[in-house]
Amino acid sequence: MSEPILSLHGVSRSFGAVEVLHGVDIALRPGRVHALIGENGAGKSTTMKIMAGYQPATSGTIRLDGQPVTFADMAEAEARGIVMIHQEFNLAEQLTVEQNFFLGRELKKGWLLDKAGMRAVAREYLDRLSCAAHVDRVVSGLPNSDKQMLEIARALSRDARVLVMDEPTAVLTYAETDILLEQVRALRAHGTAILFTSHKLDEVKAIADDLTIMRDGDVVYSGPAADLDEHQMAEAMVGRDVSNLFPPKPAAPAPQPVLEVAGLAVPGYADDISFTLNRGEILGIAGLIGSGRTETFEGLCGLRPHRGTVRIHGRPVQIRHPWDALAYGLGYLTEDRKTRGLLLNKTMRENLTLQSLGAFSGWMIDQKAEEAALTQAIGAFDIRAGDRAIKVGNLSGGNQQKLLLAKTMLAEPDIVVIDEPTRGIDIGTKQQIYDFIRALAAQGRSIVVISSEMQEVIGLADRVLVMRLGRIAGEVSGDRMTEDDIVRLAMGVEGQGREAAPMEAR
Amino acid sequence: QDTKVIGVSIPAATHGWAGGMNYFAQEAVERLEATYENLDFVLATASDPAKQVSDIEDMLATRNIDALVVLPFESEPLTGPVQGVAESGAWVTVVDRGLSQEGIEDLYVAGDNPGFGRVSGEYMASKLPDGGKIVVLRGIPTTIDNERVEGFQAATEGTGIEILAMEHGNWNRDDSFTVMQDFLSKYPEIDAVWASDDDMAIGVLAAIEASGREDIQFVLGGAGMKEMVKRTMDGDAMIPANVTYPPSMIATAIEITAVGLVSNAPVSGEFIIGSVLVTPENAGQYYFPDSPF
Amino acid sequence: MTATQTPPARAPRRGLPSMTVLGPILALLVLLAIGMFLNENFLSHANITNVLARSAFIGIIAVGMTFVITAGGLDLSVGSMAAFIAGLMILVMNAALPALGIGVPIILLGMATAVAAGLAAGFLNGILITSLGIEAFIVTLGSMGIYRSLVTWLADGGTLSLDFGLRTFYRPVYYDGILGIGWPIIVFAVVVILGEIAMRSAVFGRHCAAIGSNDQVARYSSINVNRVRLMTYVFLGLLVGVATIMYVPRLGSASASTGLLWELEAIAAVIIGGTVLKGGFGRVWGTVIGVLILSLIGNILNLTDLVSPYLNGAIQGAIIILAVILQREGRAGG
Amino acid sequence: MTATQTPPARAPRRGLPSMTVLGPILALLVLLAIGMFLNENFLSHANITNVLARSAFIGIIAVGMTFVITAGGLDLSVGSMAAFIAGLMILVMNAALPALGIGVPIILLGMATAVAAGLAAGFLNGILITSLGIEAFIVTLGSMGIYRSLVTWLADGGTLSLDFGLRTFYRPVYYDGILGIGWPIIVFAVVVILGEIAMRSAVFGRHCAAIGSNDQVARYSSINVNRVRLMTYVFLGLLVGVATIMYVPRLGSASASTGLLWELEAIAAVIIGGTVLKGGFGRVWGTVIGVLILSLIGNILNLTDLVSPYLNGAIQGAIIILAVILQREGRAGG
Ligand SMILES: Nc1ncnc2c1ncn2[C@@H]1O[C@H](COP(=O)(O)OP(=O)(O)OP(=O)(O)O)[C@@H](O)[C@H]1O
Ligand SMILES: Nc1ncnc2c1ncn2[C@@H]1O[C@H](COP(=O)(O)OP(=O)(O)OP(=O)(O)O)[C@@H](O)[C@H]1O
Ligand SMILES: [Mg+2]
Ligand SMILES: [Mg+2]
Repeated sequence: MSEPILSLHGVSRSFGAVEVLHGVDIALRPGRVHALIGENGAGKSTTMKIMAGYQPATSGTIRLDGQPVTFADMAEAEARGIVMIHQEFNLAEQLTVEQNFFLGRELKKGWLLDKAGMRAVAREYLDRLSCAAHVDRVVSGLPNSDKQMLEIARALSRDARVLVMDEPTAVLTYAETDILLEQVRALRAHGTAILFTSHKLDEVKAIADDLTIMRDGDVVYSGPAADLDEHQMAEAMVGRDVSNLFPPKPAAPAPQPVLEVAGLAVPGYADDISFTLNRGEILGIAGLIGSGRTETFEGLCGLRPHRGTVRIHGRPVQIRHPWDALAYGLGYLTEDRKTRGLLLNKTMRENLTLQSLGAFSGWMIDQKAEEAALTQAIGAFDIRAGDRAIKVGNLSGGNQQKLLLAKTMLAEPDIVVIDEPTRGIDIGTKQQIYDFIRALAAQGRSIVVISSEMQEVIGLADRVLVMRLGRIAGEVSGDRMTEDDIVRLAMGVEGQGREAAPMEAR
Repeated sequence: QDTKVIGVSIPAATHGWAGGMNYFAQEAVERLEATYENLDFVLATASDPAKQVSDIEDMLATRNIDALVVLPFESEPLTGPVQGVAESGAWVTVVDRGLSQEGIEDLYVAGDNPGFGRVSGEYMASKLPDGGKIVVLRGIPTTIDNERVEGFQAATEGTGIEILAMEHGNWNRDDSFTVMQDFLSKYPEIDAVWASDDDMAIGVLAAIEASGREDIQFVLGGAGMKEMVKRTMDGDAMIPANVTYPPSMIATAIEITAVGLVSNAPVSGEFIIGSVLVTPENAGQYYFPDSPF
Repeated sequence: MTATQTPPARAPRRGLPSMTVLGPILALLVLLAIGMFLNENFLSHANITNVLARSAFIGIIAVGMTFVITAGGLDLSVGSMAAFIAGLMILVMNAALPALGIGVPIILLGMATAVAAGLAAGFLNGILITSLGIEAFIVTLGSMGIYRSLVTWLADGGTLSLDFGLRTFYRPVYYDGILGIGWPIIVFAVVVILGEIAMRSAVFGRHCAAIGSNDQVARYSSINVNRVRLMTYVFLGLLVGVATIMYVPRLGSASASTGLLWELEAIAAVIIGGTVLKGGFGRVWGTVIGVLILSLIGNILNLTDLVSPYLNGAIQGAIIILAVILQREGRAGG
Repeated sequence: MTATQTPPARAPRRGLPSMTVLGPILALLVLLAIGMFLNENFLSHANITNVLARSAFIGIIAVGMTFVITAGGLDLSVGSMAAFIAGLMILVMNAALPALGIGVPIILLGMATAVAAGLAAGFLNGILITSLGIEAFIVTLGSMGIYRSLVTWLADGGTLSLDFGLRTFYRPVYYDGILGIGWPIIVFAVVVILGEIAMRSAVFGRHCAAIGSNDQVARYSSINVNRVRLMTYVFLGLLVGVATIMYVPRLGSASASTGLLWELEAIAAVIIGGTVLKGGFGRVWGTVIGVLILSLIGNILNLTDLVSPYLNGAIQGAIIILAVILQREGRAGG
């Protein structure tokens, strides 16, 4: 095997008194894809940041081409050919796609910017990823997947010797993921060393040459990826068997409508949405990215202007504002935890109770009760944080997602819409979350799950609505709840669904 | 003999006249401290009435003043606190602006604001015997400014002088420059300008000069800034006169108070420092080349 | 679900408080030491009372400003608003004098006027900022000009004065108190305590911090962002009214120069106290320290004649910067 | 799945410019129409020249302020800084007069002094803000007090005046020009054009916006955040120096009241022009419109006698708010 380009030897890292990495060894080789997997909070992102110079190691050595190095900052690492794509978006929201693409290394024509040139180059790289986002659009208006594609395009354009990618596929669809993996293969062929994390083990299986598995800051497996199958990987990560990912579905009780929606329209995004949600039911919402699922339900929950009639428990209701929704027992969990879900510079306690402060306060907020609720949530959602007083922005991505779930559930909504419940969540926790959602339904709550992961919708939901171009394309349930049927509805190719073939591999 | 402390409380140097007054106050304090070993001075400048009240409270609470010389920012708000000082047994000298209650101060060294306006108005009327169109620049909106303008209006009433417009130039060169430029755009014919203050007169003159207009016969400022008095003395036709309002009145007040305190023969009563018309004939008397103002 | 290694419910480190907490207090102590060194009367009851009482106006306003800034807003109009309310209060009381005579009712009328005008003014600022979505800086810069003009106009360019008899009757509200503690100090203390509780332990304070930190997240957490934001301005308006109630008996008048630059002083106090200008984090007790630091600088400069009075502003500016450096330096270290 | 259902790549709408662009221009046009309606001399060459020339000081400074604000900063000290630089310039020129005599060299010396002092003052502000990490509001509030004090002290409370002969020689720099266009207008125009290019088409402007939008991201993109931020303050200081070079020949003097409240006016102009106060987006041409709107309001109020001069400030405030409402209303609609 070729010599490693970049390697860590016995690297440890502490934040304050908490050590999160305990002597990690990892080596990246040219022309190979190295996958790094592990539970949420295992230390994957931290490892990657150390390799790319974003954070210093507390102890241990980093070797580049066999020589020990210390990077003063990421600029230095980048100058040595190491480029990283962050788990968190690393974009200036008020700037345009092109401005972000070239941020920090703008092309110039004499004294001035070569805008035409930069537009063309940005366009070229985005096209390579089949990303249609316009180069003059302001980034804050882009969907998450386009933001991720922009980050990837930016990294690709840097001619890296080592490319480090932290969960690049978390917000991508299968199709986009395929495009990305295509690019990764091309880079590999070109001799680039690639480090890659994902909680989607099928991707890991499909692309990785080498594999490192981490648990609680330790490396527990290191070797060729081919030696383990997905089950073994999951087991090595979680330390227990996770073969039954989805809880069993109970027999459907007599339908008892809780939420009735008729003719809901969210101008510009969705029209003529009608459906009924029953007590104790989990309703899945499937559809392609951009099919308007998020907007529909944000409209329903009063977060966007909308029209249409909504009945809750048979009573017609007007939901103009998010607090109206909550008053009717309707909760919404956003797909965008960073900018809409959590206050990143506040503690877990403050975030957890933000939506349900009323329940924790008479005249004053009962901080003891809050702490108790946090303890409860940490247990129930398996939130792993070194320190309870940690700022939420310093939690690992998956643990943020768990906290967001806990926050939404703390308001005890009767009806809850969960948009992309398991983005960035490890497989062990996924199983726990699915159990949790099913348990909620069993308690008599009604749940809508919007998800871009086909298996999640099928495995979890009692019934699936498929959306296409802002309308409901159809409903599937029982035996018809198959990937094939859903894809046909989502793509509007009823009856001639062979295009959906690539999915079957999953 | 133990040391006596005199507190001096004046408004901060936010415009030309106040700047001159600040200069004279500091100069008097330095001179008197050097002359009388047993005198100590506390000088505080205030940017608004509330700050001035605080200054006086501090002097009373921490410096045990035996006398206070105060040039009130405004009469009303200062009346109570100065009364407090008087009740504590200290000597009180009030300068320029009277308090709103009579009989508080031991000594009153007064400027004459209505008189300032009246003298200006009378001069204006005498220079324009056949009447004429004038524009007026006012100071910062305050009682002082109101008194001056009222005096001026009273003196010009029925003389054929038409006041085209009045705007606030805030005793500021830049503001008066801007206002005058706009007056010049607005009125095709202006016979004279009452700038009511020499700082404002400077701005007005610059605006007129830049416009190249010939119709304005003269500009009447006020307060006796040395450059302006010099030009009157030299017979500059644009600045034929000035009206005094000497910022040095503060020094006079401090001096009388100090002498009174030291000699144990206090001089009480009222000194009115009237506003005098300065013309080329008598300008020499009012020209102090060493003054900063 | 499986039990996991829950970290012990550790409170934020108990040991030494950090420099962001110690910083402003330290700066205050240094100033106190300097004051004591320069003048033996510095710690006299009279001087301490004076300093505290005169801090009360800015202090009461700054408490309100803490909430506005914490919620990501700003209010430049408070100084002019105070001047306007004072003018209005004086006009109303003078006008009612023939009907009501001197007595408690007319004072109550004046107070009610101030409170009502404060609430209305705060509401106006707030509604423009929240409903029309205009930058707070612009709205309050505009209303700053408007109130300042209005008071000049009400006073006809001069000074509005409370009837003398009335003033004598009203005077004790500033100058008296209970147990030797002046009313302004008592009111200030009450406002601070309520403010600290509201900021730290009430839903309102939590919501302000959430909105200032990220208003999208607040909205998605079902917080009525516009209402909370509006409330901060209304609350500030109310406190400006309260401050004015204390201010009028002190000076008995209002003019165009009343409350000049109070807005800058209040904002500076808030920031010296450790509240973040861009919002998201605020502390009321810090603001109190900020206010005291600013008042003490003025007081100490009056205690001595070390420097030319022309340079007072420079000393003041330098101390403000130093006080904050002390705090930040610590932060970098700790 | 194989395909995503992305809508066709939507460009930011090209058709009609949005209200955020039209808003300030519309407000300006409305003001021009009002001016024309109220006074026939409004559009005279003399009046237009006057308004433009007097806008130049604030305008030149506001261009610099646009960069500072875009990068997420703020500078309250510019007005005092201008006063201080003017004072220093006058002192230096007067002192050099015996040696150099009246002529071009002494003017150049004065200009060099102003530029150097501006750069130094901007550098000082910037270094305190970036290296020590102190809130820009506090640093510049402090230096505002310091410069204002220093000029009062230099002038001994009064006014510093340029030697009369020297002033006569220097005067044309404000009053003359080429082809009937005054020098201040020409310099202003050049500064605006360079500023617009720097903001729109140079790396610097882009980096300012990036830092103001999210300085963490900027840092991760290998931008030297502190250096860019420092540069904005240095650049602003330089422009304050340039503005002062134009200012001194106008009246030949400087005092404690020179440049009073210029900072507020400059910031207001920047924000009226559509730059975001919290940073991340700025436009220089908008600032120019903002400056012109502010100057025109004063000009129009002087040209008419519709309202009591006491109420000028109120009208001014109301128009500022209205100008911005115009712009935001459009945004809400579009
Ligand atoms: N700046 C920080 N301060 C304190 N703790 C931190 C900081 N950054 C990371 N941590 C902690 O380090 C641990 C490892 O985090 P890391 O982000 O590396 O996990 P991860 O493996 O990437 O998890 P995920 O799959 O959820 O992204 C977590 O417990 C996290 O809370
Ligand atoms: N290529 C694009 N160009 C412009 N706007 C787009 C593009 N793709 C999506 N959008 C918009 O971005 C927003 C985000 O849509 P989003 O992808 O979240 O829809 P969705 O159906 O909820 O899908 P998902 O929940 O899987 O993300 C929508 O307003 C959508 O119209
Ligand atoms: Mg991670
Ligand atoms: Mg979505």
